[in-house]
Amino acid sequence: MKEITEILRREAARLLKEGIEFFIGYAAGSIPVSARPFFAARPEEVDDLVFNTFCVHNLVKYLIRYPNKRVAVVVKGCDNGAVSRLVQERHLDRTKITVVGVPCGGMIDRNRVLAELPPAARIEAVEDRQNALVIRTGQGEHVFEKKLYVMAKCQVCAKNNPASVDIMLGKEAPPVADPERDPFKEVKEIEALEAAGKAAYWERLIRRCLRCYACRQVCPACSCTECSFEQAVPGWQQGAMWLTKAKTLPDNFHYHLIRAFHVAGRCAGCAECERVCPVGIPLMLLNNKLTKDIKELFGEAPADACGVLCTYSPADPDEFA
Amino acid sequence: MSVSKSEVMEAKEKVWQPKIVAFLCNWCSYAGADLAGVSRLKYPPNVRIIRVPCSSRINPQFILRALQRGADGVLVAGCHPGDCHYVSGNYFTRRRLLLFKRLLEYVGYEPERLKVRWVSAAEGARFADTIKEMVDELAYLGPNIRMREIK
Amino acid sequence: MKTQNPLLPKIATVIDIIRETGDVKTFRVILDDPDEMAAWKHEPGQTAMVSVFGVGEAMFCLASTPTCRDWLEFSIRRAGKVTSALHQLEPGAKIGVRGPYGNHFPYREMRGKDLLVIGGGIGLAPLRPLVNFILAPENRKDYGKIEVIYGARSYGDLCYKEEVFRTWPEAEGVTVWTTIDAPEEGWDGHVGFVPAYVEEVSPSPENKFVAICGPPIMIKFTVKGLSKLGFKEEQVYTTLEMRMKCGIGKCGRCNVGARFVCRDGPVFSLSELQELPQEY
Amino acid sequence: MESKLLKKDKLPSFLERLMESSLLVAPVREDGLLIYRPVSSVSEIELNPGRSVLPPKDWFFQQTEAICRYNTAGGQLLLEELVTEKNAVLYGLHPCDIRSLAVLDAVFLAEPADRYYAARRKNTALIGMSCTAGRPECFCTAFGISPVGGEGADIHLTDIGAAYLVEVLTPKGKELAAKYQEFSEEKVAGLEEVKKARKEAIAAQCSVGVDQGVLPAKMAGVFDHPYWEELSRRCLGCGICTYVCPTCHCFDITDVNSGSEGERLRCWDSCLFRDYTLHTSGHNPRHELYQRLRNRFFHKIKYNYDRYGIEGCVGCGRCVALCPVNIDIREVIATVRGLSE
Amino acid sequence: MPRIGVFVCWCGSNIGGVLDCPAIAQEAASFPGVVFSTDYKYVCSDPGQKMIADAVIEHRLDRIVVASCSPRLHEETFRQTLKRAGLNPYFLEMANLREHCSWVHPHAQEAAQRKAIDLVRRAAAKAALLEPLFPNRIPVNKRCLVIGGGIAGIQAALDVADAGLEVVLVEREPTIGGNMAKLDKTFPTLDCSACISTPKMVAVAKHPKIKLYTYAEVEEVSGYIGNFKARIRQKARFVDHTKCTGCGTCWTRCPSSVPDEFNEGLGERAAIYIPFPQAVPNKPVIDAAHCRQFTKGKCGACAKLCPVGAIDYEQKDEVFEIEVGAVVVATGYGLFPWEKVYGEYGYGRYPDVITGMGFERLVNAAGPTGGKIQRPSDGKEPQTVVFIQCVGSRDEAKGKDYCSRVCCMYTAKHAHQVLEKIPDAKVYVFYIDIRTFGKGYEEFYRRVQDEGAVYIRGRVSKVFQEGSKLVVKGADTLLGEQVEIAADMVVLATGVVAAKGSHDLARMIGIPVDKDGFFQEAHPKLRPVETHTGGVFLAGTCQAPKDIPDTVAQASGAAAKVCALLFKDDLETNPMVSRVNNALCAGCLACQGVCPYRAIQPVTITERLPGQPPRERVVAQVNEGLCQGCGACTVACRAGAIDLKGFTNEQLLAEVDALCL
Repeated sequence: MKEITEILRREAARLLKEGIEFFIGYAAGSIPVSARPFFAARPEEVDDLVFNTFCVHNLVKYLIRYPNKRVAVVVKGCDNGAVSRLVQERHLDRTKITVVGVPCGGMIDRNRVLAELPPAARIEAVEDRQNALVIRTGQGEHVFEKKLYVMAKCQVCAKNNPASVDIMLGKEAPPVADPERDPFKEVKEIEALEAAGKAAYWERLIRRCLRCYACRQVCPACSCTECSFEQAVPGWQQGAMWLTKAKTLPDNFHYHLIRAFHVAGRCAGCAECERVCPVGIPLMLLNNKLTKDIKELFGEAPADACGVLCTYSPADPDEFA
Repeated sequence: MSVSKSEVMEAKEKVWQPKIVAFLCNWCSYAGADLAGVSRLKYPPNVRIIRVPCSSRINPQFILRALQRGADGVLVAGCHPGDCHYVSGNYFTRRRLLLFKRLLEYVGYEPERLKVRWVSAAEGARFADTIKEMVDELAYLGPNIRMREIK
Repeated sequence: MKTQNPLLPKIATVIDIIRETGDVKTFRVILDDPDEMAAWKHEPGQTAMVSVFGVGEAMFCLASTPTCRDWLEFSIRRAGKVTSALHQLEPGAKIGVRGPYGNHFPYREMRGKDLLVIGGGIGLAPLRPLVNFILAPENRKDYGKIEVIYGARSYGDLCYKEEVFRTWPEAEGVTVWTTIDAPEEGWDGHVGFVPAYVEEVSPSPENKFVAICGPPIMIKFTVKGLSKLGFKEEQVYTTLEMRMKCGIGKCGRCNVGARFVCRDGPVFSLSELQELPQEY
Repeated sequence: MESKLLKKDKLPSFLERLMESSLLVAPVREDGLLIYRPVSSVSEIELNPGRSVLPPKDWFFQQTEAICRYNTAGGQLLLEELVTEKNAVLYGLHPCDIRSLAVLDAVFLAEPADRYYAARRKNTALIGMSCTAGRPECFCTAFGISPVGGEGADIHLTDIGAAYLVEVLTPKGKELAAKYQEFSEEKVAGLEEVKKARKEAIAAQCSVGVDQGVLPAKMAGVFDHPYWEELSRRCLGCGICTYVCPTCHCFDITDVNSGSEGERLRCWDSCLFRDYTLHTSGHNPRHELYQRLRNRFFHKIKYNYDRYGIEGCVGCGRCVALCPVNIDIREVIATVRGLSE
Repeated sequence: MPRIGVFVCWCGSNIGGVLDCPAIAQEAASFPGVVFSTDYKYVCSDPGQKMIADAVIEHRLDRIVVASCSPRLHEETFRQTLKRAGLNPYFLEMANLREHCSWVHPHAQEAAQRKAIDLVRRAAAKAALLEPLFPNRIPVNKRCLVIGGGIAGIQAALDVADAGLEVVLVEREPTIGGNMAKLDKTFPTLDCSACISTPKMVAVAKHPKIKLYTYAEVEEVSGYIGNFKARIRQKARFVDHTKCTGCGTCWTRCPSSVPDEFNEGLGERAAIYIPFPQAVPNKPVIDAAHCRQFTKGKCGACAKLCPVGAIDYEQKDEVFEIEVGAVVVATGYGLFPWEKVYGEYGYGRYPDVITGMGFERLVNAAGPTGGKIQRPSDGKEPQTVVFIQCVGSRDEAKGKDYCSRVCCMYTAKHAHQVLEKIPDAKVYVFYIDIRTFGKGYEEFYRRVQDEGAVYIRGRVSKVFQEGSKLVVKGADTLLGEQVEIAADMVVLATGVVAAKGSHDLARMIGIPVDKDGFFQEAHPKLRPVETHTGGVFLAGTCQAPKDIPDTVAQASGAAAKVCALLFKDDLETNPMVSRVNNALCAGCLACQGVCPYRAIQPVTITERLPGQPPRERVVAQVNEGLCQGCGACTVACRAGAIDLKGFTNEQLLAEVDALCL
């Protein structure tokens, strides 16, 4: 990690000298076991850049804000899919952006680590050793074996070294995924439930949604200029038309089902939606369900098609005959 | 409150009857439903038809809205694949609804709540049978209460 | 006697609709409950929330003079969802009204002084009650002369023609200048933009208050002109518009700095505005 | 003020007693999330709660509340006011959340008072609870809040080991206490020391220094500083910080129809959403994200103080803990101090 | 609110006999926006329509709901009523109380009554949101493109041109005439194919209204009905036809010889050639693939010999664009490639197993043998000829399950020709069924049997060489016995398949093909010459196998359709098309991908938000001429930036809500 950070700063400084607008990377967070997105605009700012096992954020979404600027962005393997998607959907001019790839050994699931610290323990230091994360609190040292505490997405990650980037930093990271683990395990568990059981499961979770729209704001596939659920277009009542600001069970469901459906076949699996949710709704269980079904039903979408729902094959399965 | 509202209310309280909202494409299925009428085929009066130019016009949000606002079941019907009046519309419908139906079932809707059928302009009987079939299934399932605010 | 609920509108009836311009109608409204109607009091410049149930609620300035106790008037330009719905109404329609809200023109401080009223298009609406309030027999003696400079895109876009062209000019101590942006058939009056016209008329700043309202761009340039003419910021009052939901300083969205336009506004003097961030 | 003792094992029976006469709203853990909601049995309750994910404000200022029901059939208009009046006891509020109610009171009880908030406030008794430890994100002391102070609660509990110190602070508190006889009146020596010690322990964690009343003045000077734009670059523009904030009170009002009937709803809104200040004309006074973000911090730290004489932040640290991109109001405060120097 | 009027029709007892129409009308009066409602015996009758018109005036109605029969029946009627009443015709919404209610629920009157009320509520809810729609008028380019110069293309071109319209005829081969030009005689009348087709070919060449491009291909078709653009590639002939006199010196003296595709490879031609003596144009092209000048870089014989110096080895392909108002696709057919799949017939290894088309050339006086029937192997006259039908037709095993329609008859004709030209020859025909659907066909078939042709019902299981003979093994399913025939020649009735390249052409023009690769007509019964793409018509075997008279008939039908279209000065477009809200459009063009009519294209706009600097960005734009109003794009658009006029999201949601009360 150390050396990656070093190379990262060097590259960032170089690119900034070459005149890019921003170098979008990570800096240390202000709370324990965290990092934060960081926009380096001047060479002298690059010393704040870091890369470590807390850099969970997918920075690609930020690029949409600078359609015509030369910007560099740090991507992990799981963030990378978003780049091609956004280029494909004409939100990005690939020639203007510099994609800086970092090898990823898996990102720590902050919540799970903190949850296992003794209640009210005061964190004094956090140390990142090769395979372990060591947290010293008033009650002593707590050692977390990384591969047990990486985020769920990392445990099934097949692409922890981003492909087709402009600059690749450091040496390839070994695969983090546990080959035994079925990426759709949880989805299948829910599929196995009775209808009533499924409903009970989801209603409890979805009722909790605050409609803060963090999942949408962070999602690189949510690239509409105006979300259909909240269109701030004068005289245009579309947003209010589909659903209201009211936090009701039907509207919450409407929001989440359609959000998932809108990113169907476009979700790159960065799982940011799930990470940012303040009330812990497992949104990837919706996204993965669609990903799984698309695989089973249609296979891969042709590269030219704007997503799997913008194309078809006469040979698609026909359950409706 | 308007007269019919209360009538419908009473009716609901007396004997619950499944309500089906059907989206039919103008060229095949709506014509098929017309043919069922012209042929005087009897089927249960539980279905309410909304006409769309092509099944590919049916936004999954319409279906969800119907299920959340009071429909016990939703029927989507269009031309048979390959016969779409608009060349390829129903192929897209098929993709979208294959996925969306699975999604609905995943969050707890019974499979019978959403039915998709290809009904050609010549298949008046198929339309009538589809409605009969749905009404039986839904009657067995009982009222749809999923994802509604239980006041 | 149940506790007041400020968010619960009073049921009202539209008794008359006057078409002012192509996209402006004046709605004459009475509250259905006679006691509430009798109890209703507002001051020149104040606003109220008008509801079309099923569509929504929006804030409008009261265009009727406080001295009229028989009805309320709102002049409304068709723009968004609520206003469009209002424009579809017909006399007899039921709507909701709550208010009055906000502050008002400092008519007490204005006593004994002259008044310069500058309006553009629908911008005359909040100024109209001020003028009519002063012209009311019981108040007229307390004030000096009134100058009105009023303009719009075309003759068709001038509101309150009856007052602008007859009642006010005929009233004693009142001078009205009107102008339209571009020349047109049958208009022999002045042609040109309001700011320019103000400088042309060049009213004296002596012992005078100014109330100005209209499109932001018009206000911007008129204010420049006024300072040229020697007007001080504290002499000049205008009204702000913000998106509002509650009207009682709770929903948050209409804040400019620490001020809520719905409560502390809509009327501000230029000197007050100087203190506020340019977020309006 | 009278103070009593409540043996820890007696707490459940005390709460049960309260539930006999009124609805009990208490901290409950759902999938690891601590939230406040009405409970049907004491067993559901987290008796010694930490900081909840969502503040208890939702009980007084519901995220979605029906203002009235209307019916416009046949060109008529029928309105029906919808206000809920029911007695409740809110258990387990920490000092920061208790203070947040004072902030909300300033807004909602100011004339003309908000009917819905007022009704719930009037009918709800508050049982506060001193903090036993601070969280990494806590900084209530920055606003002069004592982590063991009960000011604002009707009854306030402080864990002193085997028992709770019970401070009965208001007449409403007296009523509640009266319902329950098992309080022991014995005096325990050195209670004040215990509290003081704990207060200092927690205060020590609160990295943000105390300079009440000074900050608002300092804010004034930094409005136009580029800092806000820089800060906003990583902001997602989501509503988390506003929705988990115990003092945010913005709302929207919308009509929801079904045929000729419908309900007028009041729903939480967020000043970070783009349509929040959008005019019908298309003009948006705070079109840029940095304007909206700046407005929020100014509201918390300055505007609210200017208007009501009380800061809009209580240092609960929820936004710090939950912001997905780690925008930290403590840093903002520190930076403002720096910039204004 | 708009002012809605509701008119409930009894349709005599059709509706009134089951539903209580006055009650429905009374009920409707309470729906939002409804200011007037009534019932009437026959709303579609003149007095009924007058009642609507009067009500519009009397009650200042601006939206009309007619609750009667299916809109598919009377929507247009009532739109006209509204027009006459001074309303926008699209301010109409119908509730289908007859086909969808009274006729199907006579047994459940109470429930049917409730349903009817719901249906009217739905209609009123949509009516309240109806917007005025205005059809556009687009000009029509009065020129027609005919693709394919076979008999279908020729007939269509001549009919359209004779009607006084300009025609551009494009043919891929060096000559027009197509397959018909290869045929010797035509069944059942036995008149010579060339004799009846060549005059038409010449007529085309001479017609002042027809511009003929042979040896040319259509590379792209864009635009829409009335306004197509077509890009055409004129392949290099290396012969300047303006100079060439067609004297023939060159092709008689050309040193290289090539199997002659016009003669089905049974003969040879030179590298510079005309396909056949009556070719139109009657001037040669150089087949660069086989010309020594091109392959070896030296020769130049033709250039040296040409008296007018018309040879131009430097000639390049020319590409140019034309604008037309209508397109007739007449690209004809191909023959089933039997060699690939019919192992039992020897995969084409035996020279004396030929196809029906080959036989046509053999018996043709202009053919390689000057009309004598000789076996390709040794030139001997065959004494025993076996015909095998349904080779690549009605044979699922070989992937073709349809009937090619013409094989039975041309085989009968061939049998007749053998018996006629070779005294006491033996002719056997293996068949599955004999289909003689046409005028005089059955008689001809009987005649051939009387002439001695032996018809054996059954498939041939194997053909193999034995000495100079071809042994044909098969079954006679009528006698239920194996048959084995030692034949001198075997003729396969190969089936008719879609012409090569027709898939690409379909994609290029934007018309669908059926499962067999033939172009899909708009309706199998009632719109057999139209396609789903307005302004594009089909003629001949490119739509399905058919014989000459059917082909010519369809060609004239297509021509009539073209005339009906091009005689209009402009067209009214369907106003129920998609529209884009630029403010919402993110420019991802998901919509473009689902549009079957290529009606959506990206455009760059300059966006001006109040108080913001103008900014350029790409959004989707709908071509109203191309858009057919299916609405597929509205669902593809996640932002809801595309909406369909007449079926807007808002309207459809209102309908859902109205039904779910």
